[in-house]
Amino acid sequence: MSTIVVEVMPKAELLDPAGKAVAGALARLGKSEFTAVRIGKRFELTVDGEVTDAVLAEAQKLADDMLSNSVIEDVVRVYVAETTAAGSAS
Amino acid sequence: MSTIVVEVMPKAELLDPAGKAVAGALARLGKSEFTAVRIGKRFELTVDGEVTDAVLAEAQKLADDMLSNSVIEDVVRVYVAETTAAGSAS
Amino acid sequence: MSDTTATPVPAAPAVPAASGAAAPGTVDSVANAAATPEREQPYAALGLKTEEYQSIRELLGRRPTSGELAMYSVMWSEHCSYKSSKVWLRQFGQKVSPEMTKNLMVGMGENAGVVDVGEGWAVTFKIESHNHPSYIEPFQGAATGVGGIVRDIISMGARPVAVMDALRFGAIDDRDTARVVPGVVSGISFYANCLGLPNIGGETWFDPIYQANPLVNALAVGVLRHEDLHLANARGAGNKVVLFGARTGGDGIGGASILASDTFSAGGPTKRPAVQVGDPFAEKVLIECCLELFAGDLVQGIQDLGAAGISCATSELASNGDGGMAIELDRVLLRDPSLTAEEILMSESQERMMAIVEPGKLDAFLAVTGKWDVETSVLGEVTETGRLAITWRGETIVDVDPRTVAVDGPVYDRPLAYPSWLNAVRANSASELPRPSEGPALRAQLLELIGSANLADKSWITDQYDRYVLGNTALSYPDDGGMIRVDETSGLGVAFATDANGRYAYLDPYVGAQLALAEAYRNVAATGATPVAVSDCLNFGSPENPEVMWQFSQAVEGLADGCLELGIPVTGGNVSFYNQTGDVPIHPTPVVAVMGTIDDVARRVPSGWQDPGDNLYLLGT
Amino acid sequence: MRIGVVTFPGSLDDRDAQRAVRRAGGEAVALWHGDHELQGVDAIVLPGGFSYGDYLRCGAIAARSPIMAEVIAAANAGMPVLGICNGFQILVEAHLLPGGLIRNDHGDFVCRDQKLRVENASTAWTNGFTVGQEITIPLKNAEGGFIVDAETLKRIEGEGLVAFRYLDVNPNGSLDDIAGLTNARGNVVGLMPHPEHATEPGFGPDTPDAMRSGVDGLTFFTSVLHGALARA
Ligand SMILES: Nc1ncnc2c1ncn2[C@@H]1O[C@H](COP(=O)(O)OP(=O)(O)O)[C@@H](O)[C@H]1O
Repeated sequence: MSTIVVEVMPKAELLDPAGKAVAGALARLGKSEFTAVRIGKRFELTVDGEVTDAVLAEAQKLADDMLSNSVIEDVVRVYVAETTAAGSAS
Repeated sequence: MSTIVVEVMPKAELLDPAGKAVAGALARLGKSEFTAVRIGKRFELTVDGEVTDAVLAEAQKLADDMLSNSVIEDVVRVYVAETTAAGSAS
Repeated sequence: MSDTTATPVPAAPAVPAASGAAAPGTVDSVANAAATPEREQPYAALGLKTEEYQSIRELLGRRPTSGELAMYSVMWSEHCSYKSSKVWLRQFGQKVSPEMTKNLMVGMGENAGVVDVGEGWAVTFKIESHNHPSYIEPFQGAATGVGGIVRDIISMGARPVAVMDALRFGAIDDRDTARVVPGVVSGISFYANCLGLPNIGGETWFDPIYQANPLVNALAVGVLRHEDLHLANARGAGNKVVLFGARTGGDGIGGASILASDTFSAGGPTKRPAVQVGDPFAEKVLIECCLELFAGDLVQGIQDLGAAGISCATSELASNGDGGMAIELDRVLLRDPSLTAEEILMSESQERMMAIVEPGKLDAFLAVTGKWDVETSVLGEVTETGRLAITWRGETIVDVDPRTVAVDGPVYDRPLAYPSWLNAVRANSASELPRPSEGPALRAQLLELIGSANLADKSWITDQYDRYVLGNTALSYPDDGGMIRVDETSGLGVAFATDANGRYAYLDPYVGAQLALAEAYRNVAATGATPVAVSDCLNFGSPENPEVMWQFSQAVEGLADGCLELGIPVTGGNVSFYNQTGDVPIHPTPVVAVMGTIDDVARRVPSGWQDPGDNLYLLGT
Repeated sequence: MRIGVVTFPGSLDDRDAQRAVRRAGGEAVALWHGDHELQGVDAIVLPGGFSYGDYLRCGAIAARSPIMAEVIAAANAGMPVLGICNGFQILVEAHLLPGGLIRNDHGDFVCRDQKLRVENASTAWTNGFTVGQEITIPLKNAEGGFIVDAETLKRIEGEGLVAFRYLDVNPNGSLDDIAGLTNARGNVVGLMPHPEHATEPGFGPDTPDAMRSGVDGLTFFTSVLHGALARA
């Protein structure tokens, strides 16, 4: 069993109200070392067996077509996770 | 300017309804190579200047206390992103 | 038995049964239990008292298997068995006149009461608590509270049409309140809005006594035609026992029994999480699926899975039926293949239902669940044995008389004590307080009143609830009661209000309960509806504290007497004990929900001014 | 005139949309997300709700369901399509309308009687209004914030594709107070507020005249009926 990780973030030039809200909360808590926050998504896709190039390409396509909306989001990265002994992606 | 990435995933033992819904949609679309999907969050925290050990520790604490809900989520990873020329985390 | 997993399911493929954790030979079968009578069992960690464990051994004539112990422990918990409240709740069935019950199609004891409202329509409603989970994880706790009460309504054969929420929180300026309130409100908002159920009212109250023990009581209303009434019973040997809805996972194992029968610190029996995660989408699909099953006359009996999960559904269905039941537990579709048999029996995974289906209708049943992408598995069938028999990995792990699990659990007539502090509290009356008569002092007092959290505008909460969906909401926020149109042609409708005042009940639980009843009754009457029925959620401290038990007995008596006086029956409700922080119980808080009927919602009376020039009258004393 | 209302798993206001169609004098036809069949309808409503639980992104999974292939083809051929709330989100995810709809800027679900200004009265669903008309329509959603890149926003505004704008209160942080959009052809309209909940006196938004008496939403449905008559 393998895991493919897909990372999606809101487009940099667009509003991310959720990120802004967290940044505001941080500022109120006095955590001024963090000047901005953006919140995106992290998908873990489970694949039975090995991840072939074809499956990875399929995941990339999926990331572009369905897991993200290209009008408002960017796919940051698609990669095969190294699985730890516990089987969870790290 | 640097970016710290915080990755949060729903706890493996708990239901992830969003992941389940996406897995269902994939199956209906005939993408049977992906047998399960889990959806978590990916935060990008912007730090002005270098990320010191202290700031990274602060981010780790924040990840545990505020960016995740330890009852239902796990913090997968907290790390400093290598910034590309474009300034976005990769 | 024919093939079981019929639905072409999109999500993860069915987990092969043999991949579970328990290796062959480690199953604690009935034969094994008989052969190893002296094995020590963790009954105390599961919340059973020594005497209770002994009586299980006597009932079975041997030690229970670990699966049986799991079942008895959850079903004999306070939460599921009502063992401390039963002797008092009987009054609700006894203090009634024939007039009061003539429109009751289903009374106390079923998943929810059902009232004939005329024109061939019936309405079912019930209020229930999800207090402890909502403190631990406010969002999911409150959300799954709504989910659970809505499943009670579906299992009567009704379409859910509205919800209400009665909330009590700690001090508004306590830091933890800022965690609990938004979480609870957004949990209720999320789950009910996603189900497409209008929120037609509720209450919000702040008092430090609820600081570490907020009360989250949710009410759901359902509407059905008389002929659609369904009950939770397993009749007819050979009929299939079908589990459908979400897969079974490790959620909330030990949740109900441990959470609802002891304080939080006493960790669960396993490392499994004590919270459940709700999936309102799955529940919405389940609702539509069930309604289509009812419309097709495809289910003979049905039961929702709430606290105590499969333990509860199988034992209650079998107890209410005319025979027994045989189940292969391996057929339960799992989300987590590592679950043990005991955990599967106790799991509180949400959004599941169990139905009894005639074999000839099974294909049609599976076609409907398939249409809605609802995963379905035939677990077994109704038998003539009078026993509930469950196998796992080919061995019998449960063989019990289902009534001993679900009906004939322990009953306690617990000691009562008049509270030692009560006279002092009563003597400390408001009439002793200074009465300002000067302008500035009056002004300050008025400002304090206006600024108090309990009198403040509640629209921050109610604006997060959808009051429009379904298009039948005749009254909701900010009216005194909520009102729903039942029949679009005639305008027939029903109205609801929930009320309670923990401070009154603290001073006098008997009168306090009656005041709550009277207030809800008035609120319903003020909408133009005629009050016809009551549901209640009795939130109290530990029943093992004689003073709390006295409060409880008084409140029940007050409510029962009040209902008899007003001529409306209690159709069902919920008891929530162990609401306390350390040794300090909450104020006794009997939340009373009253339902009324109105023959045409066009005649409803909103609470706002309607037209300029109207006269104002003050009625009453 | 037959107006189809698509039910997805998780649709909530589908029967309400059907009721609104009937109140306007049309025939409501229930369509199922899993079919590839539009049953010869003359117009389509994508109703409100939480299709597929709103998981992934609102409307994202529904936009990929079987019937949407037919809906997209019909829309491109000129059939009137109205997307209400979740239906609007589905239209955006299907790229029939531009931009995206994200979490409300305040983070919460909001239910309110929302005042709107009609900005485009020449679409299939708004021709019964006049430009500048102020109407009140219930709004109820958690993810109604309209966003789009600056260039597209300019185009949307320049081409008059804004159908409705929020008045008095911007309830979700939408750019330019945008509450609803039309495509250039005027047959596809999407908006976050719920016109179907302002079609029956007694069950609609409050008006200055009487509580719950607002019926401004009826005009959406009569517009499409009259438009069809005019074309016939
Ligand atoms: N938690 C809640 N959920 C739904 N409605 C609520 C809630 N809290 C208050 N309300 C509604 O707000 C309105 C005002 O409530 P409240 O302040 O208790 O006024 P009153 O004391 O006049 O009943 C009522 O319509 C009530 O149903």
